This record gives sequence, C-alpha cells and structure tokens, in this order.
Amino acid sequence: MSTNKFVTFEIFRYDPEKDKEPYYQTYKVEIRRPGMLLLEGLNQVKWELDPTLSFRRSCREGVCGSDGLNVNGVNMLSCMTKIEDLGTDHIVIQPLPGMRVIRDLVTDVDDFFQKFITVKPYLIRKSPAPDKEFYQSPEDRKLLDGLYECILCGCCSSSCPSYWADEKYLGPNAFLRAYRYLIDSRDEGAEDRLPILNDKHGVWRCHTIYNCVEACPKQLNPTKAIVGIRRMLLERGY
Amino acid sequence: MVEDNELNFTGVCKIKYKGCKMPRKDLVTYPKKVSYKKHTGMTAWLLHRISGVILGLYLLLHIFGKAGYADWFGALTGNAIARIIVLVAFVYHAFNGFRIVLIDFSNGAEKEVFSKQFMVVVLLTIVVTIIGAIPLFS
Amino acid sequence: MSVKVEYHKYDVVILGAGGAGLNAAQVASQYVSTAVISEVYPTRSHTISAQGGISAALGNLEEDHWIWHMYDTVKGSDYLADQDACEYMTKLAPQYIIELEHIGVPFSRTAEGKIAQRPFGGHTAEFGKRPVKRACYAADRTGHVMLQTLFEKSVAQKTQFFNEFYALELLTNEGAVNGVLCWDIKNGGFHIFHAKAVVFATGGCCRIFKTNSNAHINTGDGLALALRKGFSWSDAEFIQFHPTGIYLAGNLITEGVRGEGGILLNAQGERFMERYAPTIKDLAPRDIVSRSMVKEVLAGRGVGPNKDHVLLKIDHIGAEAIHEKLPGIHELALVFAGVDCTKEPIPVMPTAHYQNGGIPTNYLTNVIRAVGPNPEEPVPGFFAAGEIASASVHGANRLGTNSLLDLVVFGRTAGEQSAKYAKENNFVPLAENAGQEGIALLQKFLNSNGKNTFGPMYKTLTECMEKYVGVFRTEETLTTAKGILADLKKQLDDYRVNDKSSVYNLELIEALELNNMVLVAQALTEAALMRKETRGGHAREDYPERDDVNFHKHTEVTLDGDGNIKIDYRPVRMKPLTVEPFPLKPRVY
Amino acid sequence: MIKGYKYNGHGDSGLFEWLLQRVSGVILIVVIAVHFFSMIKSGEWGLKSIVLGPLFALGIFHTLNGFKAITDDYVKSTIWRAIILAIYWIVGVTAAVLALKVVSGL
Repeated sequence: MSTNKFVTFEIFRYDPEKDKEPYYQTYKVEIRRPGMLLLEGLNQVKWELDPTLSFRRSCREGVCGSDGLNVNGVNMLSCMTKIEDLGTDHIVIQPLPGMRVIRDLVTDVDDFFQKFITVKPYLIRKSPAPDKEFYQSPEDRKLLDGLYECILCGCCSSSCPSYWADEKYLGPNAFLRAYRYLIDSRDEGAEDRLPILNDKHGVWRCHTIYNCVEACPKQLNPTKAIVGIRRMLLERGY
Repeated sequence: MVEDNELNFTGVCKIKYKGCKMPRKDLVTYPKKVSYKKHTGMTAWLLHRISGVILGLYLLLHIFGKAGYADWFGALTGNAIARIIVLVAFVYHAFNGFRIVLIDFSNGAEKEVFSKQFMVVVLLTIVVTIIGAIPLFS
Repeated sequence: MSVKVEYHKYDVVILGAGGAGLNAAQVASQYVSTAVISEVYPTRSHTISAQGGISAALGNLEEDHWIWHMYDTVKGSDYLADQDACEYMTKLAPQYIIELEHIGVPFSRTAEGKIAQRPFGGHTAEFGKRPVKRACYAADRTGHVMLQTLFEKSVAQKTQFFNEFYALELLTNEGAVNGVLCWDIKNGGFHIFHAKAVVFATGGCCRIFKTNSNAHINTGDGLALALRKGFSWSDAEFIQFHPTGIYLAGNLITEGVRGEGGILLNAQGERFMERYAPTIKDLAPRDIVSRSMVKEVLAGRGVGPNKDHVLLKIDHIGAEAIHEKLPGIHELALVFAGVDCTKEPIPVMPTAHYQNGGIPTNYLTNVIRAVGPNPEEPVPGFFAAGEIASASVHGANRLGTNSLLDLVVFGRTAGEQSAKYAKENNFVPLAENAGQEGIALLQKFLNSNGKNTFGPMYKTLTECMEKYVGVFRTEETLTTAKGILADLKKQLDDYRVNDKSSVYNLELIEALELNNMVLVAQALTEAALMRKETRGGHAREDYPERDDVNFHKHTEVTLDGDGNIKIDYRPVRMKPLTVEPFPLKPRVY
Repeated sequence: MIKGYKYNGHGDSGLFEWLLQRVSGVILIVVIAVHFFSMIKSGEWGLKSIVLGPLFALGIFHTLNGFKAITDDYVKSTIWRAIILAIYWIVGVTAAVLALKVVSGL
C-alpha cells in the first residue's frame, strides 16, 4: 500500500568494537496503524530494516522500564509513546543522557541501580512482626500512592541536570523510593535511611528543576518526595 | 554501614574497547544531536542561574565601587541598559526564588501548580520591572 | 578453536529473576551462597506485569477456607492438577502472603487495615456455591509491587546477581544437574556456573503466539534447555488464553476488572456469559470465558467492522472507583486501545497468556524424571518453580491469581529445598568438555551467513501458532502447523546473523531465542495433536468432550537422542497430602 | 561499579547551606526592595542603617553560596573546585571588610 505514511527515525548508533565515533543513522519507518507506538517502529527497524540495531525491551506495556529512551530531547518509554503524539515526522532517538552508553541505545544502568540500593529501599523493622499482617489503615496506605508505582526505568534520573553534573548524586528515583519507605506506617528505618539522604550528594543537591516530573512515564512526582524528605530532615533536626 | 548496601551486580563495566577511540567518560558526554528539551522548570532554573550570576557580580562590584576600588564601575552602572538588566535580573531572581521557597514550604511541588506559578513569576517580573523602570528613567 | 570460559562456583544457581527466582534467591541466600542469572535486570522480568492479585484464603472480608481454594484449583484445572501440590500450595498460601506483607509489599487495605481482597474468576466459596473475595491485591499492580519488593529483599540479603546473562546450556553429569553455561550479553564471553543445585525459574513461552500478553523475553528458553538435556515438558498443549487481551495489541486487561464488576458484551449488547456459566457468569475460569468469546464471534455476534471482538464494560462502576482500584488498566486501555474506560467499553479478544504445563516437579519443586520406569524419581540438584515448572497445580487451566501464588509458594519452597540440598550434598564435578554444545550453538549462529533472518521467520512462526494452534484446534490445523514448523526448523540451518559484535548483540540473542521458540512450538503442537479431547485450555473442535478414560493423565514431551519429539504419559497424582481426594466430576459453573 | 556513596557527616551535608540560602533569599527580597526604593525616595543613603548591615552579610553569603552551587555543577576536578572555593572565600571576606568600611565610614 503506497498510501501509508512514513516517518524518519534518526537513531544513535555506536558499537565499541567497530566504531570509533558514535553516529546517527536514518531509517524510514512505515506507519502501519493509527496510534502506532514507538516500540513497534523500533521493532520494525530491527526486524525489517537493520537487524544490527540494539536496544532494550521487555514487557512492551510500560511496566518493566527497560525501554526508557531520549526521543526528540525528552526521556520517555518507547512502548507507551504513540508516534503521532510526538507531532513530528522526524524523530531523533538517543540513549538516556547522563548514563554511559554500552551500545546503540543500550546504556549502563548498574550505577543507577547502585544508587537506588544505597538508600536502603526495603522495609526495616526494629520490633518483632505480629503473627498476622501489619494493620495499616487505608489512609496510611493512601500515602504510598504516587510513590510505589515507580518502574525503575531511569527516565527521571537521567533527565536531571544535577544527575548529569554530579556522578555521585543519588537522583530522583532513589529519593522517590526512599520516601516510599520513610512514610510507610510499617517502617522503622528512618534513622538508618535519613543520614544517607542528608548528604551533599543527597536531597540538598536537588535544584527543583522538575525535569524528573516532566519525564516520568508514570506521572509520579519525585520532587514532592524530595521536598518531603527535606521537611523530614528539618523536623528531626539533622 | 553504608557499604552494606553495595549491589552485588557482576559482569558489568568491563567492555573491551577494541579499536574504540572514545574514552569511557566521553560515552556519557558524547555530543548530542538534540539537547534535552527545556521544560518550564528547566527554563526557570537556567534563568535563575543566569540572573543570579548577574546579581552576584553586580553586588560584589557595587561594594568594591563604593569602597573606591573600581571607579569604572560607577560609569558602567550609570548606563540605563545595564540598570534595566540588573533590575530585571533582581525582580526575576526574587520572585522565582520565592517560588522555590514555596515549593519547599508549601504545596508548590504539585505538577499542576508549578507551571502556573512560573507564569505568575514571569508576569510579576514584567509588571514590576515596568514599574521599577519608571524612576530609573525619570 | 579454543574458547575462553570463565568459571564461577556457587552453592545454588537460580536461573531467572522473576517472582519465583527472586523469592527462591531471597530464601536460599539466607543459608548458602546464591547466584541469580537473568536475561534482563531483575525488575524487568515479566512478573512485573501481573495485575489482578494473588489468592489466599485469608478470609479478611468474608469466610474462606483453604480447602475451598484447593477445590477451586482442582476443579479449575479440569482435574488434571496433582492434588498433593494443590493442597500444599493452598494450605501455605495465607502464611506466605503474610510473610510477603511483612517484607514490605504495599497491599491495598480494607477499612480495618487488613489486606484487601477481591473476587476473581473461578474462585468460589463452599465448593462452587458462590464467588468469593480471595485475591489479595495492590490496586492493579500486584505483580509489580511483589517483584520489586522481592528484588529489594534479595539485594538486602546480598544475593549475587548476574544481569543480562543468557543461558545456553544446562550442564549435567552423573545423572545430576550441576551447572549452567551462559553468555554475557553486555560484554560477550562464556561463563560456566558450577553449582550444587540449579533452580529453574525462567518463565513461560507464550511469545510464540502472535497475540500474546507476554514480554519479549518469554520465549521458552528454559524449556528448550531442559528438553535438549532429555528432561520432560509436562502438559505442553495447555496454553492459557486470557479472555481479556486488548483487541489487536494483546496486552492484558486484568481479570480484576471483572472481579470489580466488569461485564462482557457482544454486538447485541447482551451479557453473553450468563448463557455459558449461569452461576458465576463473567467470573468463570479463563478457558471457559475465552471459548465463549470465540464462540460468540464465530456466531456472528462480534463487535466492530469485522465482527471480530467483544466488549468489556467497566464504566458503570464509576470513574472514581476505576482510578482508585484499576489505574493501570485505565492507562493501558488509553494507550493500546485508544479508549477511555471510564466512559467507553474496551475492545477485547483472548490472548495467549500462560503456559500451564512446564518442567514436571514434585510438590517440593524437585524436578522429576517423568518418563521411563520410575517417573516420580527426582533429579538430583535440579529444581524448578514458577511458570516454567509444573508441580502441577494448574493442570489444564490455571485460575486467575494462582500464578502469583504458585511462584510465591513454590519459589520459596525451591529456595528452601535447594539450599537444603546444597548443604547436604557436594559438588558434582563438571563433565569433560562441559558446555561444548552451548558454545557450538552460539558460535554456529554468530558465524552464520545464510539467508533467513529473524523478522520474517518470527512472523511466520507466530502467525502459524495463532491461526492453527489457537483457542480452538483440530487435527487438520495442528497437522498444518506441524508442517510449517518443520519447515521453519529447516530454515534455521540457513540462518544469517548480520551483527558479529560481542557487545550487546541483540540479533544473536534473538536468533538463539528463535531457535528455542521453534523447538518449543513443535513440542507444543505435537502434544496438542496427541491429546484427542477437550480439557481446560486445550479445546479440540473434533473432540469436544472431556475423555477421562483415555486422557486423564499428564502429557510428557521429551526429545530423543536424534532430536525427535516423543510423547509419553504419566498418571495424575490424585492423592492429596492429608485430606480426601476430590473425585472427577463434570466441570460446570 | 562506582563506589563510595558515603555518608559524609553532618558538617558537610548541605542542609545548613540550603536552609540559609532560602532564609537569606527571602530576607534579601525585602531588604533589597527597601534599599532600592529608599534610594529613589530620600536620596542615595536613605534607611541605610537599618538595611545595609543584613544586606551585605546575607547578600555576600547568598551570592557566594549560589556561585558555589554552580561551581559544583560544572567544575569536575576536585583541585579546581578547591581553588575556586578558596577564591570565593577571599572575595567574600574582602567584600565583607570593604562593605563594613563603606557603612561605617559614612
């Protein structure tokens, strides 16, 4: 069918075994259905145009967080972005900024996970647990909404100018998860966690730029979590 | 205590860079085809930085000038355009700074609120600059 | 050509970092040195997509008893489940759910602060009398919160992770399983993991269908590894088709939508499930709903210009309730179907969702031989849990929410049992030339220069499986599929991988996955062809009745020495651990 | 693996700077506005005694702390950072002394 529309994908390419410098390669991608997603376009490139392209993908429904990419200068999940929503025929796809490129669109996220783990993202209990489940009122549970949905895609951290500037900065993602445990009514680990956050590479490094909020594919608000942690630190007199 | 949290991820960061001319750190800061989109918040932050630098330099030179160590400075700030620049920088930096304080100490961190707040800051900056500019030129 | 191989030694090696793998890891790592090998980062495993809930007879909202749960599981499986495993799972469910809650899973809550529960398909009170609220949930992100919490817990336990490692070969020696050969995707290079016990938790294979709800990684790699080493695949033909996949896209709309009051409508606006399952209507088990939907469409009562789907209506419960209880569904419907489910119904069709069978194990997750003179004999050092394993609690059809329960209970059991095994036994030495096969396989693909590539072959495979081995099957369609698959198998000898790089070579991984998928699809088709009855997820149009005389037994697919598929059968373990067995009965709802 | 996300102790956490930056910022808005309008209303040095003290102290802190934040973002080398920080201290102290001289000298 010749009536179908085409868009241009300009994709960052780099293979450390072959290429001396990164370069951008252009592909003509056919729009096969209204509401076609970016990931379908990438799969089209991979399966029909150029099989040597490498990128990450897994669940293709926006919950695993594998395919965070920088598209036309904004971080997003390729599996949840409709090509038509980008509003342009020329789509530049780059790996997430602020992370080391391994190959093509694949970035090294180990450092990101390391920072995530640094804030002790697990329930810390000092007193023994009851036989039954912990009772948590629906109001207390509601506090976790907007925090626990994080999918660890890295879109927020890698959109943050402070994260680009400071390689030790923990990043919005780590704060979001730390805050999720800090305000969990079952958790007793605030004393362990807060000193880590109260650091020059911690919450005080945030300049409230809101790139993380704009980038989050799940519409979460790490800035709010950071503000919450700061208040907690001030109230507890660290 | 913190060391306990080191991730036990292995098999990472060991790529053999055969024939690769790019040092590893450049793989983070390689030249981007499209730079990151300037969202409202990022624009506000960049303007805040720029206006902050202008004001800071102005303040320091102001002090040095008043103390008699930089006579050229008085001549410079006599210029109306320079005065306007400092005025705009001050008004913007003040209102935007107040907005940042609001983020931390009120509910300014809500996504719906902050872009509106930024519009208010821009509006106030324009209005107050115009008002402030009247005595400057009269 | 000499190949450099790196060796690692761990007491327990867990393959796969989904819910079952991580649960096993967080338990095993408390006792012995444990390594987790995963093709993707742990939080990107497919458990993360599980939405609706995890069942346990907690009785937080109404009276419930584990034996009712066990009855539902056995009945839901069309009496093909092993009843000892069913009892083990349902009895331990409440305890393990509470343990999950204790490590931090943010379940939704009742007004009193207990774990909230919702009704789910096929779960009933008093042996089928009425639907019961049994599925514990965290909005519609139950799998998501569980996987992340288990990941965090296992990291806190200092489990060793090998992320983005692709398993090539299962290593055996002296009749025991003693390791795995892997390929480091990121850096390139082979790694042999020498272990006392290997736990398989590699997930399912539904990626072989065109319309599926699965992640790109669910390509049946674990099954292929086990099959190549002569282990069996139990109940291969039973693939679960989830009734409410988004039309065309295949993404899942959780059964929780119907649990919260959603109903299925045909073109005439009729709630057609009232005809097929008069007692529990839309909350019938998945195989029944899927079949009913296809029947409606075949009868010309489908919706849309092509009359090829039905509608799932949820807007009547109110926008507020949807945003609170089903926020993820709202988002998925918006992106993948383009409808706002607070105002319009969602177009849905069945989608391949779950592999009910798997590597046969006993209820303690130890893999059994399944074929030969002594089918129940456990294989030393080989454990399996999760979707890859068949204990078997799902039989011919899995009940909604039982998959998460399966991986919690059996994942944990696998962790305990493998740690126990590793403490009591020594390392079995690696065989001479261990890993040769896997290395040869990878090198064959990496150096291949034929003409077939992944794209077209994968398309043929998935379309063939969808068309001929879908919800309804006949002798004719299955034979056609067999022909196409044999052809694909031949094409694999003339394959080409353009990308010769060893750094993150996705094309190479896809080639290896395709190789596995073709094998898995062949085994599945063969097993489906041999089972001449309709039971659970396996519906034969030419044999529409259940045949308990000839087919009340597990299919066991194995490969013989020449790589030909062999079908055997194994009796169902009808005797539970402590209670009376549930006898065979017709399955009506 | 990048190591060393270490807890740096209270003295260097950034909390104090952060808080004072905000407090001084808010005060400065008022003070500078007063300073500015007093200039117009009652000649060049109106209200100086109330205003100039805090103005200089807070202004110098606010300025140099802001500069430090910018340095932290764009200067990667620790040695250069230390040098620049030293320059800020020198400039800050000099400016404060000069400011004191200006205020007291009039």
